[in-house]
Amino acid sequence: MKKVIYLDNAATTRTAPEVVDAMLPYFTEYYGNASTIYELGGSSKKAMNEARETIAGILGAQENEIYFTAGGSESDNWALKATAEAYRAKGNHIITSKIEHHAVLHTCEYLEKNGFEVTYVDVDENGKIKLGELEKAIRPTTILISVMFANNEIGTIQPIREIGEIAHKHGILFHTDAVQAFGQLPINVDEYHIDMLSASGHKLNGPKGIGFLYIRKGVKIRSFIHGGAQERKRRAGTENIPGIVGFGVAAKRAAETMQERTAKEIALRDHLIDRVLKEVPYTRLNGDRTDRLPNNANFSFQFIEGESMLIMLDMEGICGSSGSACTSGSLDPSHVLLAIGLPHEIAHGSLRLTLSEETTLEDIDFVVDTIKGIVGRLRDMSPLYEDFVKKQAAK
Amino acid sequence: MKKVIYLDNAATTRTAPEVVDAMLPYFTEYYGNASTIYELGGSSKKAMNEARETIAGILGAQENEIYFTAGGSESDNWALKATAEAYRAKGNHIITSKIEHHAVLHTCEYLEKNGFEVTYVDVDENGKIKLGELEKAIRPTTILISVMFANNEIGTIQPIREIGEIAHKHGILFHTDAVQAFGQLPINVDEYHIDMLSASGHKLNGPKGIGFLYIRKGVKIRSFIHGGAQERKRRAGTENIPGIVGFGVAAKRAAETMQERTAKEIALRDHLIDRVLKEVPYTRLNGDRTDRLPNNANFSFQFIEGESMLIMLDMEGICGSSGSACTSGSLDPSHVLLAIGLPHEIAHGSLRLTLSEETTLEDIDFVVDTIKGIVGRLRDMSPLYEDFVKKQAAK
Amino acid sequence: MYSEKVMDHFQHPRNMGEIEDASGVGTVGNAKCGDIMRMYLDIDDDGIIQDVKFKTFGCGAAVATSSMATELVKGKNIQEALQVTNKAVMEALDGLPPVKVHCSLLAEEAIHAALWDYAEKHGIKIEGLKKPKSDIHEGEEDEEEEY
Ligand SMILES: Cc1ncc(COP(=O)(O)O)c(C=O)c1O
Ligand SMILES: Cc1ncc(COP(=O)(O)O)c(C=O)c1O
Ligand code: FES
Ligand code: FES
Repeated sequence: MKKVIYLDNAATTRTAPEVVDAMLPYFTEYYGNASTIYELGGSSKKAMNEARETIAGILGAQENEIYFTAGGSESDNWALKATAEAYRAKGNHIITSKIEHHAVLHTCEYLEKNGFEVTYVDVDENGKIKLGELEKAIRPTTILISVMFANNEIGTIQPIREIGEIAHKHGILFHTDAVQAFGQLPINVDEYHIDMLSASGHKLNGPKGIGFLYIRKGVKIRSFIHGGAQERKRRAGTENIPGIVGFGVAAKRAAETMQERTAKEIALRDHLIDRVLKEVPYTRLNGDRTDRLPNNANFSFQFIEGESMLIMLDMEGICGSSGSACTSGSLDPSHVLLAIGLPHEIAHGSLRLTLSEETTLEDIDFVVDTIKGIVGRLRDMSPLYEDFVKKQAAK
Repeated sequence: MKKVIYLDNAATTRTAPEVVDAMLPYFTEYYGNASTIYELGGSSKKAMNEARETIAGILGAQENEIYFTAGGSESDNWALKATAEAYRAKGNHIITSKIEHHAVLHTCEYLEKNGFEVTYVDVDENGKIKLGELEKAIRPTTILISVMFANNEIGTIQPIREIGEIAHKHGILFHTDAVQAFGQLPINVDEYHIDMLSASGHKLNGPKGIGFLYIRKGVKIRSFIHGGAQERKRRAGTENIPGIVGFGVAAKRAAETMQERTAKEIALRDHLIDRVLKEVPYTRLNGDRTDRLPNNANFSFQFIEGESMLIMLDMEGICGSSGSACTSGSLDPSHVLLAIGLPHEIAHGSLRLTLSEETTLEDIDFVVDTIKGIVGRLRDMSPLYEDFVKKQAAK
Repeated sequence: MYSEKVMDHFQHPRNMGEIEDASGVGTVGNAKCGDIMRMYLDIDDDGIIQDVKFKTFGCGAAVATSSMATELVKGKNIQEALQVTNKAVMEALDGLPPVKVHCSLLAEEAIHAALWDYAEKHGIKIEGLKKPKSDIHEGEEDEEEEY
């Protein structure tokens, strides 16, 4: 088999073998329902509580503020819809940013159809939210500010503490989608004034289909999934014990290795960025140069289209992703790239490479060399490039 | 370690080792996101589609009518809330039964708080829905009938085909919570006139945290979890590939072994029921004697309380469950046992034993012998039994 | 879920049974969960509780608290027995899960009911003893805050 260089860790990660090992006994041995009183269920409950403690510890939160869900999307939907419902008497206005994940944006659109008003605050050319605009958007009816911790496409890290301060100064709840940040960046819910926080297991070498929503004690949102009394009556459904256990181990692992791992990733990422910008002409880096996720690089290569690039990279064993219309279901280029001001045709030629702890310097060098060849071939094929070259020549 | 006799398979089941084996490669090897275009994601997508085909095949449905969720509770919430929303223009009335799972009942209560009207139809003393009452409850504004396929506590199987016929005769959508029935009973969505059906992986030796909602083509409900374009844009969230693969294998296994397995379970169940009713005085069987889940037995032992019984059984290595108030979070005895007409104190002394393919005749005989001893000891301790004995003596 | 002490008292309940011609018998029911407890006291002429027995229809916590309560009142005088509160019983059992706090009230109330019965039978008044309710409603555990 061809060697695969997997650089799509923002999409999903490899479940760490020790995470899988930790999960295994809970499938076939300690499979009891955690809500039962016999001993078999007791083991499940204990394991679940351990995971909850681990995660709470990492965030500086209380155990009973962590509610397990089926993933980041559910957490985002829950946070937004249930807050909207619970605080409707107070107001119907929500503030978010233009570059949120669809789990937040489409939920906001849904809320707009149901009588809520949403302000989508602009970001600057590096993808940072405009704090002045954010504060100006606040109305007496604003009940929630939801801004992601770090962006999944361009990696930009938001000034979360400042946003939290603004929210709390005005007595507004603050939710952050930390699906990309949890396990990658240090987060403390008190320091950052966070009232709700979404995370997802599979982004940090944990299993898919498990996430959590942190809900600060006192925030009065209720259930999103109604039914049994699980998760302190706030999230019904038989607990996914193997998933929860796996998430716990992955979170612990991510927190313990964070410093060393991200330092290594940052070095490799910077090497990747430097080489690409230097060696591939007509290329730009998207996202903030320094306030960015340790493992994220996002380029736009002028005159070429993302999906073609991805397929060619795949043929060389390299997995990446693109904000190109052609690769998503929607046919619109990434809303994030448009929001930072890229014209359509440049947004089209974007490539996101997201590293993992397994990425090596050789991988990166091989990837850069490969990109150079592919970009060259695609430009030769591109009528836009032809026009450009002719125009240049005419000068 | 003491031998454990696990008779709580209605709560959750042991994940079958071959199910776990099938899942494993999708954690660490084919871990790619199914929505990507590179090959690693392709393997995930293929595996997911296979599971979808398997499940659709079992139900006589189309592949593109199966939507994966995080479990039975999410499926129930989705079916009810999204139907209510989509068909609100047509009407605001929903019909269900008094003995539904809380995932349906609490969702209905939520809808009642949001402008919907819900009729909770009665059941008879065996837990069968009163069809006449059901049909009489229909109004011009009725948009949905939701009745469970089989009850999780007392095992009673509902006349689903007849309910489906009534629903469709009146142009009303029909949803069934088949969380207990899927994999245990033959189901065909066309024959039974089912428009939506909920199921959950962990009830049939599949993994926890995965379920599906069957939605008949043409039913116009939209998303419950908004965000990415997964599941044909109807259910956002990175797909839980290992979970989906495991569910597929479990479903296939359950369908293939259904006839033989349930015949064996029925024989053991009947032996259990016969011995208990014969050998333990002042005991009744709850639920229909014949139209009941192959693996379900549910007894009420007069004068004693369920939780005490469960703890004593646990000390002998037997895992069961109870409809007693004391074991649930809610302190009210099971709504199902009350709905079939049991007085509070008798509902209290209920014991549910649910078998699996691994249950043996020796297990059952040991369980019956143990129950006899425990019931005796608890009655000696019971002031209610004392009163009863004194009253008998006075006669 | 339960502490070792609770499990021990559940498995080996102390003083379970009846006392014939007891000096006082009290039966109380917990309206919250429908459980019932009966306490028998044998009190001598000096007002010392010489013997005590119980019967309980209830959960593991109810059985364990009845058992512990009988141990705590045995050999005590009436005033001392009145000091055996549900809190004292719970502490002696190394605590109960929050949803089970109400169960311990059964024990306290059953003692009070038996003492009341004793007082009535003997035409005396016990300082600090109020007529027990047959249904207990207090002792709501810390419910999840209703947000
Ligand atoms: C009939 C019924 N419906 C729904 C559910 C909820 O399923 P889950 O716990 O997988 O969310 C269950 C089991 O808990 C059930 O038995
Ligand atoms: C920023 C962000 N939010 C939310 C999600 C949704 O998470 P999940 O796919 O686990 O539901 C993702 C990833 O897909 C993400 O990157
Ligand atoms: S030309 Fe095929 S999607 Fe863009
Ligand atoms: S006394 Fe009923 S729950 Fe304990």
